[in-house]
Amino acid sequence: MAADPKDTPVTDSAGLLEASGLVKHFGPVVALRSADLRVRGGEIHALMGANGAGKSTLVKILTGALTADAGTITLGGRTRSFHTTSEARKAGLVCVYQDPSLLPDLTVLQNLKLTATPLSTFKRYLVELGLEGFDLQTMPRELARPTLSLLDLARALAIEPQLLLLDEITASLPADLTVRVFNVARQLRAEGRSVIFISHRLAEVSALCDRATVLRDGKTVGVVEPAQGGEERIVKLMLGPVADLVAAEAASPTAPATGAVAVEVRNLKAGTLNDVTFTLRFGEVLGVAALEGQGQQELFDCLAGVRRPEAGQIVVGGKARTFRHPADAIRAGMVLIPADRLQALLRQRSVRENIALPLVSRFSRWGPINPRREKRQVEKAVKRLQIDTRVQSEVRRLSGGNQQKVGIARWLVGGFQTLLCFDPTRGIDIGTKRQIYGLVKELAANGSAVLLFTSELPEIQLACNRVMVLFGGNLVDEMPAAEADEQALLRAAHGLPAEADVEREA
Amino acid sequence: MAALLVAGFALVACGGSPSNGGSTATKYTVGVSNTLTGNGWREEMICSIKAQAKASGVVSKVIIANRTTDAAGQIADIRNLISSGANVIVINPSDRDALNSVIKQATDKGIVVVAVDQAVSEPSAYVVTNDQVAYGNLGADWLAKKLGGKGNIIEMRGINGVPADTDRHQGLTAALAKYPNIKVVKQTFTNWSLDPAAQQMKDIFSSGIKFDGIWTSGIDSTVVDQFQSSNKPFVPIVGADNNKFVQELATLKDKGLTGAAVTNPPPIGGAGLAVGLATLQKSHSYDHVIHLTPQVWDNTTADGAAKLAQTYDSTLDPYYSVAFDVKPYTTYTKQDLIACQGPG
Amino acid sequence: MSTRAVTTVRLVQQHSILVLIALLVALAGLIEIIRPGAVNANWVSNILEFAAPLGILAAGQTLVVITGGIDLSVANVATAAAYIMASQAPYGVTRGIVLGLLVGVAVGLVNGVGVAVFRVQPLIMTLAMGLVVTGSLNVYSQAAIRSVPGVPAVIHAMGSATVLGYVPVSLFLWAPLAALLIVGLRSTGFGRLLYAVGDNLEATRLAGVRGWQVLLANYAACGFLSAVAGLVLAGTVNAADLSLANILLLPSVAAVVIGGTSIFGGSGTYSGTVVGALILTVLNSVLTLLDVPDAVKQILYGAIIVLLAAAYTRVLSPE
Amino acid sequence: MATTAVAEAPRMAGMRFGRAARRYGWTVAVYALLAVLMVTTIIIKPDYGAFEWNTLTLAALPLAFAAAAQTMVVLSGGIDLSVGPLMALANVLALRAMLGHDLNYSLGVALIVLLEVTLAGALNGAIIVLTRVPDIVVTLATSFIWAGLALLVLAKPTPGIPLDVQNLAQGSALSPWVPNALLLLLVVPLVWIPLRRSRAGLAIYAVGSDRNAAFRSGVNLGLSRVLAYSVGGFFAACGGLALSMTTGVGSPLAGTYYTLSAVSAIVLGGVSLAGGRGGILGVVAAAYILSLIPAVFIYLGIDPNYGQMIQGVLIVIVVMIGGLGAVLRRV
Repeated sequence: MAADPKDTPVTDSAGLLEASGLVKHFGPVVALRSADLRVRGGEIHALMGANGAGKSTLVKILTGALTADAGTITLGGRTRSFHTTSEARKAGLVCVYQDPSLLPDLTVLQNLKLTATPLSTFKRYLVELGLEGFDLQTMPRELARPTLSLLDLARALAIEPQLLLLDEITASLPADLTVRVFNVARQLRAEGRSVIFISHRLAEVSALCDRATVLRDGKTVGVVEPAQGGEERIVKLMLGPVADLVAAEAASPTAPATGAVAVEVRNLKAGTLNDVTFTLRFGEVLGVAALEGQGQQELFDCLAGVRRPEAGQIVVGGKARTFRHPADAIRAGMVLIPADRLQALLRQRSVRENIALPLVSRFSRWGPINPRREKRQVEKAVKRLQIDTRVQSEVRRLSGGNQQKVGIARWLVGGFQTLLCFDPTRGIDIGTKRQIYGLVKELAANGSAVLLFTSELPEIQLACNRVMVLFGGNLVDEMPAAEADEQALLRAAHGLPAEADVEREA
Repeated sequence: MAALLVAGFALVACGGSPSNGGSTATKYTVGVSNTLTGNGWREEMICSIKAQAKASGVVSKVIIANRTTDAAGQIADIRNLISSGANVIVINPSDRDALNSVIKQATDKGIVVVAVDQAVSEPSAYVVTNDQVAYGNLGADWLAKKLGGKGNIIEMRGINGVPADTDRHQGLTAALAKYPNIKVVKQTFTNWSLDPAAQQMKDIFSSGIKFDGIWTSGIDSTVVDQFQSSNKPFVPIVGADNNKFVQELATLKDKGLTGAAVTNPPPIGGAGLAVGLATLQKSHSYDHVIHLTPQVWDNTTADGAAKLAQTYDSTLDPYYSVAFDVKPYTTYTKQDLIACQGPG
Repeated sequence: MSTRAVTTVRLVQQHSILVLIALLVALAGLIEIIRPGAVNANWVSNILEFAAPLGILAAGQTLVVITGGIDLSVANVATAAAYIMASQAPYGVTRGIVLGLLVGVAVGLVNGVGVAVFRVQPLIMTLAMGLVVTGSLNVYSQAAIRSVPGVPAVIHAMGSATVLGYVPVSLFLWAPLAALLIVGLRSTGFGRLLYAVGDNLEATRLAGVRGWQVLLANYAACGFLSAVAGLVLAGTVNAADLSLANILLLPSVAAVVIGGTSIFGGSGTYSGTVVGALILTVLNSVLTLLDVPDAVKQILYGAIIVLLAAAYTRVLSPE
Repeated sequence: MATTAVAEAPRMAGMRFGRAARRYGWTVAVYALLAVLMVTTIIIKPDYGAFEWNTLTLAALPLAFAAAAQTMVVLSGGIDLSVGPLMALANVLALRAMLGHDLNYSLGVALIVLLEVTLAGALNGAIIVLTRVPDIVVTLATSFIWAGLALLVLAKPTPGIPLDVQNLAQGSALSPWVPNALLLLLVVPLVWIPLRRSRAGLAIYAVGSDRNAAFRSGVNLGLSRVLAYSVGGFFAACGGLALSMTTGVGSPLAGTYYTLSAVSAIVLGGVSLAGGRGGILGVVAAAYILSLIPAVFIYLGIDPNYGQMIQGVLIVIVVMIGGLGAVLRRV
């Protein structure tokens, strides 16, 4: 069973964890060339890097999920090499991932038993994370994702780890829950324990972390203190030579558009979504801001034909539509880019087949494919989105950003009028993120309509002309992007009366 | 404990055989248990039981338990037939010994149990079988004689581990012991399926194995077909009394096919029922064990050729046996068998 | 790992069929060692003849496995189609063939409805349909005992005749069918959708595909191909009995998997299945010619399949 | 997805019943179906008594064990096509060693046979884990291996299981209504319940449920899968011994028919073929249902060929009812 972490030798605050010269190959692919990471006792240390820089591999090696080909790891002064995750746990090193690792078909209690997690400490951390009174007989299958993340975190904390790794855990957490995670991390730091924090959100890193190690192409390229205006440096280090290019594209809020009406939503009701009415015009990017679970999922699902509304109308092209299947929505020109890219992609199939999928979706198109025409169309989309197709064979071998681009490229080929982007940049690095927002704006500029939900409030201004805020299933506010700074959005998203209104009128 | 057991049996005795006495005294219920489906021979056997039941005029109902299962499943089926009030149970046993205790239970209640096709070792049962050891023995003996006591033969068996296969192999081995110069150069298992038999035959052709005769455990006309489609000269072939093989023996003689059909009549089922009903009515007293010795129909003798030509039936399935009755036991007509209808 | 080794591994991975063909050649070599001279033109012709029904049966199975399913009723369907064809042939050969094929399509459609519309696990749906088909066939056979099931000459010729001495006629059916399937899977919309549905049903839904249509059509196609296989098999052995193709059920699955189609769906090729069917047929040939007790043969058969699959899995996924 | 973590906690209490219904509903339904079938049987056959009940328990015993074996493997996300041949192996090993010996010696033999076949099951699992070949292929291949071994052990069906051993399964020592076969079936819960509660048992569910999450939870994936196959081997051995006891013979082909029936039984019993979901109790009831149906057909005097059709249709209907929910939810 898990050893009491206090057994591990007391560390001098200079170096709790020292990993140096880590190398990892996967067959012909090099995931880590030479990664170094030094974490002091009592610090929150960020691990930064673009997608594919080697962060996940490094985390897996540290937690014993993978073994390095070369390099050394010392924890508390002792050289260690973990072969299983439970060995790492016993040494006080534990990781919480973006996708919660609770088993869906075991009750929470059984999950705890499986990992030999002490119940009393677990319950204590549940309280700290705001889940007091939680029923341990629940099955994770029945729970919402943010809850799962918190449970997973509490389970990790329950063994009182010396070093806690948080691998993009905030990517799928709403802002209010993120705050709780931060508080717990700071508390650990106060107790002299350490946290490795991985996130694509620079704001979070600078708010929380003492130092940041930046990886690029499997190598450690620098250690930065983000608090002292280090954000720019981190971005530069992460992106390398590309950084300047991205900086040049720096976005500015766009003025509201006045195109024809693309979609009119009238009194839409579905699940949490409660009586929402709005209009989306061609040529504009309409942002949706909301905390987790305020009805935005239902809104997008209804518009994309994934679920049926309980009441209300969706009017497209002047006609009220009933979508029984996504195919109906697609025929009306409405297409969805979901947050989880793997939900939309065929992982084992090639980039080309993935992008060309809408071309064969209808029964009437089941016949022979014109390979030349298909190739031309796919290549055009690939070029436009700058998809890295070095690994042509299977989509699962692409980085997250490139995968999301494939998901979008599909509709450039398939054709659409209204793009429904549901948190399309979740867990994607800054470079790709900006590219995607750039593309969204470009599509709107060329006459499409875009409805965009993002869980990263600061980025709404990057892409949108106009923002509407959902709270408790209702549309509570609507503002031009220029006014939608983070504070204003947060206040509205929490359902607070908007002082901003007063200022705006003034 | 003993008291409990006795009580249990008493209960069972009361509950088990409701229709034995009283109004149905003159009409009997017949139970049939068979454990291989999708097999022409077995289907024909069941039809013969139905036909005999109808022809006998004393049977009111035939209940058939027929599914592909093993001894354990057959035990359950027989027990259920006991529960259904059968007066005679005809079984094609899946095992010689495994059914003994359930058979004993049945005969203790006065039910007449007849094992057909294959034997059971329970002495209270009647056994009416085609003698499978003799089947192997007679066919192999004919083949060895035909080859003049010298030469290589191929033995194409059925399913490894099945009693009938083991018995036939035993008979064959015993017969060949008398012919030291006959050698089995290849032994295959056809699983009594057509496709493996066909491929095995063609593989043997192309491998250049020298052979002078073939003994088959019933997949016979498929072997003849392979000679024809490969344009190979015929060697003597031993098979069963399957309709198509009988036809081939009768008609391909001038193309050089010599062979013998060893009889293995499916109407053994009907014969078994006849024995069972006679025993029940006490109209005739039979021995508990009746072995039908197979006949060998040889297309090189006048008698054999005549028999072959006479029994071939163009209206019958190629892999059905040509034997439609087992005299003197069965009393139905060929039309009854083909109609495959029980009483009622 | 050196660059050259890497390139070789890549090459082999991208052309996994080469590995399979090498295995096939190795098995043929084994036969030649067991019995020198056994591997000749005649032998090759025999292998093709007996691989054809299995290959066609496994074609339907391949389509289903690509969509992440499995069809345990293929053998029952093949048997039923062959038996119905043979018993109806006296009333007209065409009628027999058409009815046989119709049975295949009908059973396939029912499987498809269960799997695609009612979301029943394919394994249990097809297992149960297998029972239904066999039971119905037995009932039919008793009703049809008065008509003689006879394999018409044209079917017999298709299943077992040869042209130019060595080329089996069934190859003229199987080869175009194989070409159609290989090309069709790669470059028709339907083929693409089979992979897509097998890879990620939810994703295909979001892309506007009505998955049930694809699955329904696919199971019907599988039923049709199974029926064709049954007819060819009846021709090969020149008879149709009530358990004709049952012995090919497990090989039909084995051929697909040995051929490199993932049992979890989303990837695979029919060319692999073709070689898989050939390998299994050659393996039968090896066992016929090997002079060891039958029990040992069964053990060898199992061991060789595991070794083949293991070698193949090792070479193709070095991670 | 619609609720936040905060909103979730207070609503929990009222959801318990619905949750229990969702989680155990299928098992309850299977037992209800069994009850309905039993009542129907008694209506059809008013003199249904201890003899018939004994018939049912005897017939269900080997199938229940085979289904338990399959359940273990399927829960871990695999499938075992060699359950039948493993039963045959246990069956012939038992005969070879028990022939001509007394009860105590035979019980010792039984333990050794259980161990041997458990190891054979473990070997199935080990091959799958080490070669990374899909379960269905490995067990398809090993089914030939075990069948061949069984034939090597015993070339043909042979009687000779000591009578005392046979009596362990046949007859009813306690009461006519408590057949010995029913008592033997207790092996299933005796193994299952402690296993289900242990970490090893949870790990078997874990690998079947989500391999990635199981790995991150520190579960040894390979070992857990091997364990599942081993316990599967153990239950298969129990099934083989049950056949020895009910038939008194050893047969190299014993058990052959149970592989696929076991798959029907587990699906009917509510075990998801995708792994990780379901339990063994429903499966036992399903084994009884599948053994009762042929009996009912015999009582009714139905043509057995129709019986086979009806059984297939019944299975289709039952599994379709499971899918009907999905259909309705989508519309």
